[in-house]
Amino acid sequence: MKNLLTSSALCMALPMAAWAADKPETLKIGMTTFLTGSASVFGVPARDAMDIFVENRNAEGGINGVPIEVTYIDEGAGAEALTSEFRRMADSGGAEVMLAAISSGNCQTLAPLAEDLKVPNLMWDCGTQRIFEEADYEYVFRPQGNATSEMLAAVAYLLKTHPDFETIAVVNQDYAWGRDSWEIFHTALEVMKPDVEVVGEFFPKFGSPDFSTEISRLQALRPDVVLSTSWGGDLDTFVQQAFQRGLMNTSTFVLPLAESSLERLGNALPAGHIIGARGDHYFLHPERREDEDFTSFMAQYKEATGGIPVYSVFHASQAFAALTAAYEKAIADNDVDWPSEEQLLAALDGLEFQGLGRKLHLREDHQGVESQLMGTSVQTGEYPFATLENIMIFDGEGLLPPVGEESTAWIRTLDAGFVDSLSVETYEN
Amino acid sequence: MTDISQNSTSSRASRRPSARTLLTLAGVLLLVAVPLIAPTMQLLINLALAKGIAVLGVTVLLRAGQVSFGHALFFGISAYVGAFLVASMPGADMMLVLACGVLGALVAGLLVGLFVVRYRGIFFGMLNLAFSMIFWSILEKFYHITGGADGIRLTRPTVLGLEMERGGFELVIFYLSIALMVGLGWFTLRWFVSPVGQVFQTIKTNETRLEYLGLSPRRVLLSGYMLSAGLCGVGGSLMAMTQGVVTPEYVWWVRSAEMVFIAVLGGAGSVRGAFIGALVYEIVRIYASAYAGDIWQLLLGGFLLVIILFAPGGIMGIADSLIHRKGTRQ
Amino acid sequence: MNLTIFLLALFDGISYAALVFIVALGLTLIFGVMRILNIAHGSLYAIGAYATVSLTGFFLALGFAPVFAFPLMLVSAVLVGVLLGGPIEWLLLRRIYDKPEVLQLLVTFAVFMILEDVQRLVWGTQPYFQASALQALGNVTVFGVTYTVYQLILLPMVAIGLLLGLRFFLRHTVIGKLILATTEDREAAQSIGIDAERVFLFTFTVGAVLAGLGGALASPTTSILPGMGADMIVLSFAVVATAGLGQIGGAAVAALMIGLGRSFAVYVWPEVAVLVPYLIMVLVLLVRPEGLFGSPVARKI
Amino acid sequence: MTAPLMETRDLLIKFGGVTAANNVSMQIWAGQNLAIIGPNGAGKTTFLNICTGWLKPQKGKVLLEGHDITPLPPRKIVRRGVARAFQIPQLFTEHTALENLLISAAAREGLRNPLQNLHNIAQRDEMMHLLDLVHCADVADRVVVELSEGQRKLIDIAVALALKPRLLLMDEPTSGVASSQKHEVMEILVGALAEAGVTSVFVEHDMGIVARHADEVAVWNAGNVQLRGTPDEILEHPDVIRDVIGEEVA
Repeated sequence: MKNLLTSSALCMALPMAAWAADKPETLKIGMTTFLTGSASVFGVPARDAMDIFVENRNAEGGINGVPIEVTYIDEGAGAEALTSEFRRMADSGGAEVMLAAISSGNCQTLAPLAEDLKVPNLMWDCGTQRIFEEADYEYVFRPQGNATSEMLAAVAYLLKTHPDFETIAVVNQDYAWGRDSWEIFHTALEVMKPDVEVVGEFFPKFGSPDFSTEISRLQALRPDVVLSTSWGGDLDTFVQQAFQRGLMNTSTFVLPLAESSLERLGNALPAGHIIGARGDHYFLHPERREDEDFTSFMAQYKEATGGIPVYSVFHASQAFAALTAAYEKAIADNDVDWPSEEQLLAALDGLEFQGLGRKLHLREDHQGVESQLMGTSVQTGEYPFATLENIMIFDGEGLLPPVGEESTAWIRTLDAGFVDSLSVETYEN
Repeated sequence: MTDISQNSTSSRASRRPSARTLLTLAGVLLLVAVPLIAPTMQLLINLALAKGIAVLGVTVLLRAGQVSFGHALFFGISAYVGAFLVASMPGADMMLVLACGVLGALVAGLLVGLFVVRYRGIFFGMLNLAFSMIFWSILEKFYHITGGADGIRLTRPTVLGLEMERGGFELVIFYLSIALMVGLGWFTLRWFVSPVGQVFQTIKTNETRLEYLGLSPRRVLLSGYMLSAGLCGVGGSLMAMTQGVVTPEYVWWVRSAEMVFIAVLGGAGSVRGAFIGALVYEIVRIYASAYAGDIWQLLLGGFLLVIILFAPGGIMGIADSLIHRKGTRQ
Repeated sequence: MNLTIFLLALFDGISYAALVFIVALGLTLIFGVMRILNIAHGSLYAIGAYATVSLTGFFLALGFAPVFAFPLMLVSAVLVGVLLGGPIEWLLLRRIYDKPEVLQLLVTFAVFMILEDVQRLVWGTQPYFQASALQALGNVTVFGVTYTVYQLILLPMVAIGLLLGLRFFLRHTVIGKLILATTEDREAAQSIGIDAERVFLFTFTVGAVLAGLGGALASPTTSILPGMGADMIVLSFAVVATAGLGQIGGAAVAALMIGLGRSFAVYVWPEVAVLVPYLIMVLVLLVRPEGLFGSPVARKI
Repeated sequence: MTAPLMETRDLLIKFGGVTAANNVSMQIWAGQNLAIIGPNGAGKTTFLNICTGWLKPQKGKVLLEGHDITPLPPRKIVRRGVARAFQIPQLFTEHTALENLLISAAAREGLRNPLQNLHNIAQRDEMMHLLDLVHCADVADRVVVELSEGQRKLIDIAVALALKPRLLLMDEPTSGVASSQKHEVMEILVGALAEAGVTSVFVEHDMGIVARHADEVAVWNAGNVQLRGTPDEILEHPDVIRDVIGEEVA
């Protein structure tokens, strides 16, 4: 009880002056991630990575001498606990910037809340495109791509590698991400390959432990292609159970988020399936794997966690890079010790930054333009799990609708020629 | 369902122990002062009060010896009615949202009630659970209508036509919650000792005699069931407006069990116990997860075991024994 | 709804019904004898699954053959029964038999809350997956539909074996008769010298073993996550209430109805699949207020 | 001749082979005080159950002032002025003696004001008087579960009386009452019933009570009304002595 009172007093003392703010003792950041539940296989690596980024940065004196301190909120505690904790941290906890969230559902809840609380919020991992298309935000930014760019890259790669498939079925998680991603993928497919027949649409519960009924159905339907944008524990369970029932020999799986499960799936992911990474995120990134900062982080991460980084780590790196770049830009542009909130927001507009992948920049609608990496799974034996070959990296610009336009409406204006119009680099592995 | 409720009939009509009234008054005044002395606690207490009013609904049923493991159904219905209303009528007023929510809960209470009042004991509890699970499944699966697992946002309603800022709105809804707590608490206390309330409590002891007094036990239970559904509706609506988001979580069976847990923790059958239980529950939940590394369920479970094994009268039971032991009167 | 889909729905339904029955069996046995609906049954189920996955993982790492997973399932089920079931009855439930039903229910709910956190503390939150037992038995193709032997043959056989075994045990062994007598009328049983407390301890432990066994058998078919206990227990309530409380045979029929209802719903109207078990429960109780096999208690005056 | 207050025609009730009532036709006349005697298990309580709608006969009808009330549930029959006291007292065990009566009075008057305290209803004095009538005024504020069997029996009757019925059906009213007080209690009870013009029917085993307080006696045996007449005629009748009283004496 006592320390709560003191921290609220501290919050009163923070003047929100229009000009410069005086340097705070520490830069308090609140970050929501999944620490419990099936999605923790996803949220925990991101937290570990963020700890490393903060540690490295604080070792170099933080931002203009101010050390960074990140507090984590568990998205697994459910929407209610999340909103109250987010509100408490942004309001009385003294957090200057929030990084929320992983789940699209939580992003849709917390974005308006951040706007309400007038706290800058970076949507560091959720992908639903609706947020910026349904309303424009002053305090909310997304330092990564969105469902539209990811799904279009997946469709493009699928059409380039399997131009003549006929039937498709979808097994997506039943919440914002699962529903939105299927709507975009489906619309793109109808426009670019109208003759494809959708033979089954299944939306099992988020965090469902058992997919046997859906797999039985797929066995009966025998689709050429099975799409699943599920991720974390759900994707692991789905692929392992499908592999057991021999479904992976009869259908080609398109798994736009499977990069995050490669290590855990081990040999349960055979060769020949299309794998995505929600951006140009791959621990053997063809263009970045020789760079010094990339390899040193890989070593540091492996030593800290014993595993390879997955795309949530790359997204965490991009959010951290955007955060630090914004503060540095605001400090430089306004020649102050520490930027006020308005100055920070100004710096974030059109910001250019680079995490572990290629360079990115934020458009005027605060949406990040991120390149998309797709590949095909192969069991080379070099690693105890599948790696990627026939890798294609699509440039982010072409995959997003013009600012202010709604995704599915824009996609309906496209045609089969869209796939070849994209600028793409191909790598053997 | 043998006797568990605190024998409130023993505190006869007129001579209510003054010590208890004073303490209650002091408690309410303390709550009223919260936004001034401990603003960070305001949100937490507001949620606890909303939950307390819902728990009061469960306490009403406990007085008839019946336990429902599905009363989160009415809590959730009221919340979702409010959310749909604000979604379709953005400028809706707060009181309208509350009224429509409670109306939705009462209608649901009637429809479900007509069916479940035919049952008693474990079957009554399980059937309520079944209805709440049916509603939960609908909320989870019919994504395009109910927003599925992510639920729906309940944007801030207006207050008497005024578009309120966040801080202002939270103060208004905080004091509305306190007013409803006092009002509904007072009404429930009076209802318990009124003829209709006393007849309702005979469901626990002798339905045969009730039938032979010319009354239908089912209709008597239904009247109490509707009151409990309405109270849960008020709680649900307040919670939804405070949280700003409604999710199927509102109706999950663990939340119904939680309400029974809080009712017994506070003191089964006690009106004050419902609110005190809710406050203790929320405080332990928030601070345990903040400081004890997310084992709040373990702590609360252990706390409940201690209460049931050593102080079945709950917190109010303990409080009463303290009052009487140093009691000044006779 | 061609033949393949019908068969698939049938197989899904049967394998699911077998699993739910094994868990509900323990629940209905405990309720039949002790009039306590054990909410913590769900946690015992989950811990049975976690224990099996840990044990199997440990022994497989030592190089044991996958077939060893089966005896390990029994080991973890017994461990759950003895290490958790026994103490719960002996330390907690024994002190509240005289207390009202709602307090007994809440004690099991408190234990449920405690065990849910204990699971997280011991096994963490990441999903476990250990399907070696299922893989060891391979698949079978019936009328052109491939299904796992484990789910289609082993689970139903275990379920039927448990049903007949328990029925035989209750009707034809001394302890079984003692249990039935205590169920019928506890006071009368005590008056003729039956030590009700030992009967309760034995019954609750057997019920907990069955919960653990349910979890152990389920572990290869699903990934083990926090919260699986809460999902399974609310489903077992539906089975037990539909059958009529304490009705062992009835639980088998109810489990089959709910299992098939749910699996066929997936093919007809997927959104409703989650809803079906509770819809069946409400409809059955509408027609027969004491459950399919429950007997109405006439009120004597 | 006006219709009897309550009449049964050709009642047939079978319980798993046992015929509790075999084509029983019986009349209860307004203002009388009828005792029903007969060996245990002859179906006397079952007869009361049928008359008050708790059980439905396989065949036959129950009429109240000529109206057929056979299909009605007990509560509807009670609303037409029939009240009942039970062999096993049916009371609200967590309420006090006075509250049991107040609840009965409130049920009669209709439960209107949800904010008025039960103890402040208009009928409070009337209920205290009724308690006094059955010698239980001293335990008015004691919870009924703490009272003696006899006191609970009397309160059970008082609760029925509180409904101001036209017909009161009682099942062994004085069993459990100290034998010294039996006659005194019956005296007051019959007096109060007569004063209020209430017809009463009571199942009774104590022949002394029957002789002194019943103005007519019906003998119930093997599911039928064997004999009916004034106490003197019935109590000396050889068959009654053999089947009913003989059984008592031996």
